[in-house]
Amino acid sequence: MKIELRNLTKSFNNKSNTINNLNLTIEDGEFVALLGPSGCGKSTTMLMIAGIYKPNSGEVYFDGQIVNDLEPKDRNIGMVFQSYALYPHMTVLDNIAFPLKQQKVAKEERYEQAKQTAEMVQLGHLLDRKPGQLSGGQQQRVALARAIVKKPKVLLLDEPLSNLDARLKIEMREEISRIQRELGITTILVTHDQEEAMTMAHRIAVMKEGHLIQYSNPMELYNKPKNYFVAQFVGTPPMNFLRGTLSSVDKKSNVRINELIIDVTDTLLDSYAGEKSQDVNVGIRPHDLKLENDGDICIEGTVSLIESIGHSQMVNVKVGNEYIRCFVEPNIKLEYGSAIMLTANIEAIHLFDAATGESLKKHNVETFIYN
Amino acid sequence: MKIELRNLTKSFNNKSNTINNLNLTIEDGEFVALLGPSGCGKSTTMLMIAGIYKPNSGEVYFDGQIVNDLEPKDRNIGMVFQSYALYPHMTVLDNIAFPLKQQKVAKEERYEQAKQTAEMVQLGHLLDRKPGQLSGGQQQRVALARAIVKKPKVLLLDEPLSNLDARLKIEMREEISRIQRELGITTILVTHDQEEAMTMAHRIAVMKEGHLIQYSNPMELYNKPKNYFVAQFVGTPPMNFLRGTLSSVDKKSNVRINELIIDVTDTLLDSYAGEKSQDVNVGIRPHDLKLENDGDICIEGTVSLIESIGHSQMVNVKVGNEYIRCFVEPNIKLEYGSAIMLTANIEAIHLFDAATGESLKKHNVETFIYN
Amino acid sequence: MGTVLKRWKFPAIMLGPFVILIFLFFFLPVILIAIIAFTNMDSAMNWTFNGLTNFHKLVTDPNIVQIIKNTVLYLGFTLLINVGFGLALGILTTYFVQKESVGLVFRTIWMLPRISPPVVYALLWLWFFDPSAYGVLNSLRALVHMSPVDWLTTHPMTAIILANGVIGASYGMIIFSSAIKSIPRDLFQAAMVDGASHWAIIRDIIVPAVRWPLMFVTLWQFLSLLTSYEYILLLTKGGPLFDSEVLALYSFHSAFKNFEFGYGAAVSLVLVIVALLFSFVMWKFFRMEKMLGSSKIE
Amino acid sequence: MEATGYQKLTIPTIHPVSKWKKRIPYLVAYGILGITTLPIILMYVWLLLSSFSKKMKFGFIPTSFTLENWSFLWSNVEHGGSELPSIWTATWNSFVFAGSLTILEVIIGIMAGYALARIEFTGRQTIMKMTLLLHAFPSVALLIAVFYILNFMGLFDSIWGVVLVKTALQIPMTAWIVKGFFDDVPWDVEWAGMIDGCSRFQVWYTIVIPLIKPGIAAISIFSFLSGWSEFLLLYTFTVSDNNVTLASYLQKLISDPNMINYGLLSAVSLFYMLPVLVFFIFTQKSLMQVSAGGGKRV
Amino acid sequence: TNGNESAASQAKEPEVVTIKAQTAGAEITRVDNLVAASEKLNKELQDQGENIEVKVETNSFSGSWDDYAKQFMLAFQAKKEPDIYATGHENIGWLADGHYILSLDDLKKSKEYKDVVPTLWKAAEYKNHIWGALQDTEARPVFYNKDILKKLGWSDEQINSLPEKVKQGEFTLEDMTNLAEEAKSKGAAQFGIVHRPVEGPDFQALAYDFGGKVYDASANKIVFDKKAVAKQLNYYYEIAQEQLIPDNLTSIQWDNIHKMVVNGQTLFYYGGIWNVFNWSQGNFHDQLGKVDAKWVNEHFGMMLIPAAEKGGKPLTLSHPFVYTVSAHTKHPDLVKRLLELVADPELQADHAIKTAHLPVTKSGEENPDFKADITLGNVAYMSDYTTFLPNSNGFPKYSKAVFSAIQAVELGKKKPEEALKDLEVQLKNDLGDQLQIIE
Ligand SMILES: Nc1ncnc2c1ncn2[C@@H]1O[C@H](COP(=O)(O)OP(=O)(O)OP(=O)(O)O)[C@@H](O)[C@H]1O
Ligand SMILES: Nc1ncnc2c1ncn2[C@@H]1O[C@H](COP(=O)(O)OP(=O)(O)OP(=O)(O)O)[C@@H](O)[C@H]1O
Ligand SMILES: [Mg+2]
Ligand SMILES: [Mg+2]
Repeated sequence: MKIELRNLTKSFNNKSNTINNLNLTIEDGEFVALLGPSGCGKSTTMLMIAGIYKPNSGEVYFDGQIVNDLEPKDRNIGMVFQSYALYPHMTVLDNIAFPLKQQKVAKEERYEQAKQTAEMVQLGHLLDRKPGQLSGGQQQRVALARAIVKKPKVLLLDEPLSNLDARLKIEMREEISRIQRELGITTILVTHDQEEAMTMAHRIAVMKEGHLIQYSNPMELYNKPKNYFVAQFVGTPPMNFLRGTLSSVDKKSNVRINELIIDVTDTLLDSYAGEKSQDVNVGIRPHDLKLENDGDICIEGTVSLIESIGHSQMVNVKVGNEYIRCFVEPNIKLEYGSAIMLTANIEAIHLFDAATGESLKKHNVETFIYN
Repeated sequence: MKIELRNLTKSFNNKSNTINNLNLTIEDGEFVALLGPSGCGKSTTMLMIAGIYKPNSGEVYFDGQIVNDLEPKDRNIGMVFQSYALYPHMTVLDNIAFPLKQQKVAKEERYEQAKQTAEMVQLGHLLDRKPGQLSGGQQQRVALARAIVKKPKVLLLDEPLSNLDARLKIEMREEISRIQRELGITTILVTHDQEEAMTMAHRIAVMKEGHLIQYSNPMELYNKPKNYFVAQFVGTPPMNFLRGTLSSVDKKSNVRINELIIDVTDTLLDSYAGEKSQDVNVGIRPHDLKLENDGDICIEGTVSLIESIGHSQMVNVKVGNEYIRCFVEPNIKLEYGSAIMLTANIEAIHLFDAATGESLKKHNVETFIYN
Repeated sequence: MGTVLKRWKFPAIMLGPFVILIFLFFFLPVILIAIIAFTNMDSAMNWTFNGLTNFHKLVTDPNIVQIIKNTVLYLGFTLLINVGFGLALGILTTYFVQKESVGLVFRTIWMLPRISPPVVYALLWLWFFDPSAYGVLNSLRALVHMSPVDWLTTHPMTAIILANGVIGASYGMIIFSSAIKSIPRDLFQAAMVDGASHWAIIRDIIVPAVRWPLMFVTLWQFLSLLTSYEYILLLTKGGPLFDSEVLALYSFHSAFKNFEFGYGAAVSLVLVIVALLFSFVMWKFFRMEKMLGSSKIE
Repeated sequence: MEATGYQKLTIPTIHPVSKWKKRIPYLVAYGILGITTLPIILMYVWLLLSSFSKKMKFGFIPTSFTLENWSFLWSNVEHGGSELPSIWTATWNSFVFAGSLTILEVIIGIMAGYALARIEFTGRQTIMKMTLLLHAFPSVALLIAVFYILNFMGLFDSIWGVVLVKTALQIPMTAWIVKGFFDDVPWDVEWAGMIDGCSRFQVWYTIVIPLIKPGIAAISIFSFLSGWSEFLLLYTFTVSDNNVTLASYLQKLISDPNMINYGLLSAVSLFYMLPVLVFFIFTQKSLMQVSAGGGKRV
Repeated sequence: TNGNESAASQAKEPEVVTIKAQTAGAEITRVDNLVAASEKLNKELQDQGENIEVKVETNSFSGSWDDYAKQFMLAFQAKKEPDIYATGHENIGWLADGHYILSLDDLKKSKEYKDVVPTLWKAAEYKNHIWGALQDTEARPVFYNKDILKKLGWSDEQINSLPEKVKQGEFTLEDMTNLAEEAKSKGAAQFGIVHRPVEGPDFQALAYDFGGKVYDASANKIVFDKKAVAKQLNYYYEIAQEQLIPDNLTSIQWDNIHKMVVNGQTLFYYGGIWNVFNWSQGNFHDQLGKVDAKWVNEHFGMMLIPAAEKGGKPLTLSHPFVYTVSAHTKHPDLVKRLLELVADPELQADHAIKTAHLPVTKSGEENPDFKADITLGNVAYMSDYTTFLPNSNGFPKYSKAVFSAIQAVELGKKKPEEALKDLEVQLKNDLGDQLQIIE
């Protein structure tokens, strides 16, 4: 099912719009992740696609057909609610079998399928429990099983794995991906786990305050954030930013960060026609920083915080008055307050207009073709 | 407040124990994370510490005093419930101010503090809303604010950040850590985000089916898992395992994995007195595998799956009939099906008895001293 | 057109039977009564309009002051017992008594008055207040060597208020305990962790959660009491003299003892106007329109 | 410690509390319940005793045991010179009346209550206000007017006419109570139901209704009770003698104040109360087990 | 041939005419007698060659008289009322005014009703028409306790002649009060006098006794005879002040009244002969439980209400029951014939004996079975001293208001003068121009 949102607007009160003129197209069988800060309107968008909320204006199309007035039950959707929304009076098995019951699947068959799905989410031993007797993660898995059991045309997953432990999460991810692929279900996933979004989704839509900010495939989003907001939002740990000034001397542009001057023409900018110097945010991802001194750019700083996360150390480095984060191999011993030299490849640098937030970096015009 | 759990047992029905003879000591001002698979009894443990569930047997001590019969209200606890449990008829502000009201803080003062805390969780603009009008993440932040507003002696956080976006999560983490540190609040955190547990907690308790499996500081847990369960549970992505056989020839022990023979005496094992050969699981963390061929151990395989996660590529490699995962720099081009050679340091290898799951690796006897 | 039909279909089906029933057997009769109030309909059941005669008669009635005084007393105190004690019972039997079966026993006992036939219930109270030394109250007095008192003659209003209060309290009890049962458990847990004492849980969790039934019971019982007279009729018949006659009983006496249907209707109409005023005040006071939240399915 | 914005903590000390101190609120609660409940228990014990004894010493202590008062159970007893109808016929009739009333009222009530709680349409408030205000009319005052309506519809002297009238008189209450319970049902389960393939109507009856079981317990006990004890309407709007109910059976026992047999009256009253008691306990037991809990509520 | 056939089938199956008859209370002989009468009627019809069979459907209402009246009103509007409606005579007023019933003037002339105790017709008359077929009447005597009088030293002879002395006007109301006082002061009885605790006709008997008038039939107005009512109130005030009656008499339950009387706690009791029947049904006596008529006769005497002044006329009040005929009835002629047949002396006597009432015709009183009844035989003469309540629809309001006034003076809440003044205001208010005041 191809889903199109056109000029969708939704407001809960008359003061402001929660969803603001949203346009989004999801191809048939595509897996899209919705990313955005808490409260930006992801759940609301999902609920509009599901048909629970009616948009104040704009249209929702399924396969080119306008469905604004189609009842949720006729949309053939499976959904995991952020709040699970399990039926408290039904057992786990009945909860999972419920969508099938609505499709008038024969009783035996229905329970058979529900049991299989329950096994899939590793709940086979809890079929007779009521939701109130389950742990948080178990409840969430019931919600997941209920969403997929009827093999819907559209799957809406609102943080379906947030309460699962790391191992289970990976297993569930794989299950979801498998079903999605096998059945070609058009899927929308809201998640705060960026790795999840990156690995599972074909495309990622980044939202902010009800607007769509960027919509592209994971790598493009990661490597070519459209603006400052996307850059700082995508990637864990987030991109480091240093304030700098972009200016042009003899047709050669450079960025000055404190004493550091980085030559940016050709490599980064298409051309910089600016006459006056301009404030910019210079972004470098922590993973792009290396503890060497032979890269394109060398940044000097002092170690201010070291955190061990097992496979490496996360180090906060003070550069001028700003802080940046980088990763260091676990076997390297660092001391608080000691000077440190970090290098990065020039390609790893991102430039954003400090005033508008727009990216200034040259991007090859690549269009993502989904297959 | 020092918290001790002694021989704690809890069961919801007469069939099996949800919590089974649990012993756990949390020092005053310590920050402990509870880790474990979904449904292992983390929330139940928390609720027993809070005094909501009464243990079937065993005692809870606060500062050496038995508190089994102390009412929750007298325990001076702040708690984020996994289900949030916000008061639906109160506004955000009233929800947050509620614990202060119970302490008979004057009205003005109470709202003043509640507002500050709301600001801290970035909800300053939503004070007049009812929980039903908030997004999932906003609700969770209200729950968090409510838990910390009264500056309790004990803070119980049951997945307090699961529904927050990456950026906010980091900020909230920092806030929690700061408050915890400043006020010396004894804190227990349940989380499924291992990075969260690793960076925030002084010690981590790993649970499984109501038992405490390992309780040590994060790095020890990561580097010296006590048994197979902890090893495979801790670390994202999880540790790779290959099946092997441990045997002893001429007082020299070695592990054989397919054709690969790894010499393990001295370096890994204290001494191996086994006469007969023994099945073992050999574990190597994905981050410990390098795409070179000059390490202590070389493993050959074929590339079976490549996933891009931004700052690197996650590669599944088929070794014999098993799969292992490793990370590769994003700029290296790999092809599906091509042969690949991975190396690892001998120190990075973990050995577990295939039958009992116990770790066979020699661990320097280090005791963690909390400061 | 189509969308209008679609929008109204569901509410129309759901509310249809309700509205039709009420319209036919409640609304229309009320209109008829309002008309009858301006007639001198009597046993011959003729509709002869007589203007404001009935109302004139009412205001010049020599007993009306006493009746109104009784009505106010009766209403105020009985309502207090009904709602206050009903809520207390609801909380006691569901929140404090944690064993469901024990709570049920208490609730069942409190239901007894309500499920007794009114005559029998009245009989029990008559026995309680019996003027002879064998009455319950009097035998208690006898224990401390006090002479028996004819309670129903000396304190008719107290007796009526008590008897009605006990019945009404069970009404509140059932509704409140059901509502309390519907509160999710984790709210209590959260409140306990937040340091709430029992009193605070009652005030801040239970009462707000049952505010709709609370408000409803208050308003409904107020109106019920205003228009009820059954137990008064059985206990004291409004007597001695007019000492316990209330407006509703007076309306009943006029209509069905004297067969002055017109006058009876006029008395009820006055009752209704009083009720209207009070309900309006309470509607505002409880801020009821706020409780009609908007739909979250669109 | 003394850092930013946080005032210094007063460190609470934990006292080793005795279990008793913790139990004080519960003891007080039980105390209040016990003391207030005692008079009621006494009253009904008296009723029970007087049904089984020939005479009461001091009107209180039974002197001789007899089953005579209960003989109406196996034979048609004579009272005041004429034979009373069979108690079982009366019981059956009461059961049919109360049963159909309960079913009708609960169904229409929860339909309307849902509409009032959960569906947005213009006139919602007006309906709520109207139904409340109608209650301000004393129902006796309406008898005459209702009679005209029933007569017009040809439903006078029909038991179904009375069922409709009774339903109409009570349905506002039911709808109001039930609305409160619907209000507390989380929206998200309703959403989930719709997505899982239910129409709004199906969601209502498969998902929402089971969640307000305590509310249904409350209203069904009240409607059953009121149907069971209904007397006035049946008495006023039916003339044929073939509809004897328990209430009218009881009326036969007390209609002549010169000839009340108190022993028989007690026995019949107890018999009369029994089915409601059973119904009450049954509904409480089966419907008060709430299944709320689990998940986060929206 | 067709006509013949149908005639033949008609001959086989007569046309059934159903007549519905209703009464209230336990005295179901009132309607059962109609069934018996219908058998006679059917025989008569057969003899006359009419192919009609009358069937009487009976029903007995249980509930208050007010409800009984209300039900008839409603049923009449819905055309579901009974053809024959048996009720107290005082209802004739509103029934006739509301055009509910047919006038039955012919009945007075019929042979069955020829020998009706003459004063009784007054009870069925309203606006110069007869509206009801008299069904029964009763006596409301004053019961006196023989045992107590014995304790006071009366001889059997004296005791048994008391009714006669009353009849002659020798024993006055004042004497009765004094005797009651004596019994009480000497401790022979706990109370001197007991009267009914609730509103009822008895109280008006006292007004009549004091020479008062309650109703002006020609003007169809309720009369407020202030002088008589003042005396009436005074009487109750005095017996209360002197504590001859129990405290709070008007709030005592009926069964306790019966217990007081049967157990000999009071010397006098303003009762009704049907009480004898009541006492045989309920366990009122402390030791004996139910007591039969014979026992009652041994322990109680019955007398008229003594005259207010020496030589004056004693009286009683009765409350005849009548059959009224619905204005909607489809068979007025058959109904009337039925009503004639039901006046059969035997049927009357049967009813009278079973329910402790009096027949309305002389031939009924002459019935040997009736005469043989120890209680009834003794009081049959009272019909000649009887008075009635008015048939006006304003009367219930009057009665209620007077009862309230009596209650007020008995409780000592008001002095008789005050009560009288308030009563006047109340009556004016309640009755308006239906009221006529005699100073
Ligand atoms: N009320 C209950 N009745 C019966 N079993 C229960 C009840 N509550 C929890 N359980 C069971 O107890 C076990 C532990 O539950 P608990 O909520 O402590 O798990 P958890 O570790 O918090 O899991 P999660 O990470 O999924 O939240 C689970 O298997 C759960 O099904
Ligand atoms: N019923 C409501 N009334 C008013 N405002 C609402 C309502 N529901 C949601 N909102 C607001 O709309 C905004 C978007 O909410 P939504 O639930 O879509 O956020 P979200 O993107 O899902 O956030 P999260 O990641 O925290 O779940 C939020 O600011 C929220 O406060
Ligand atoms: Mg959301
Ligand atoms: Mg949990």
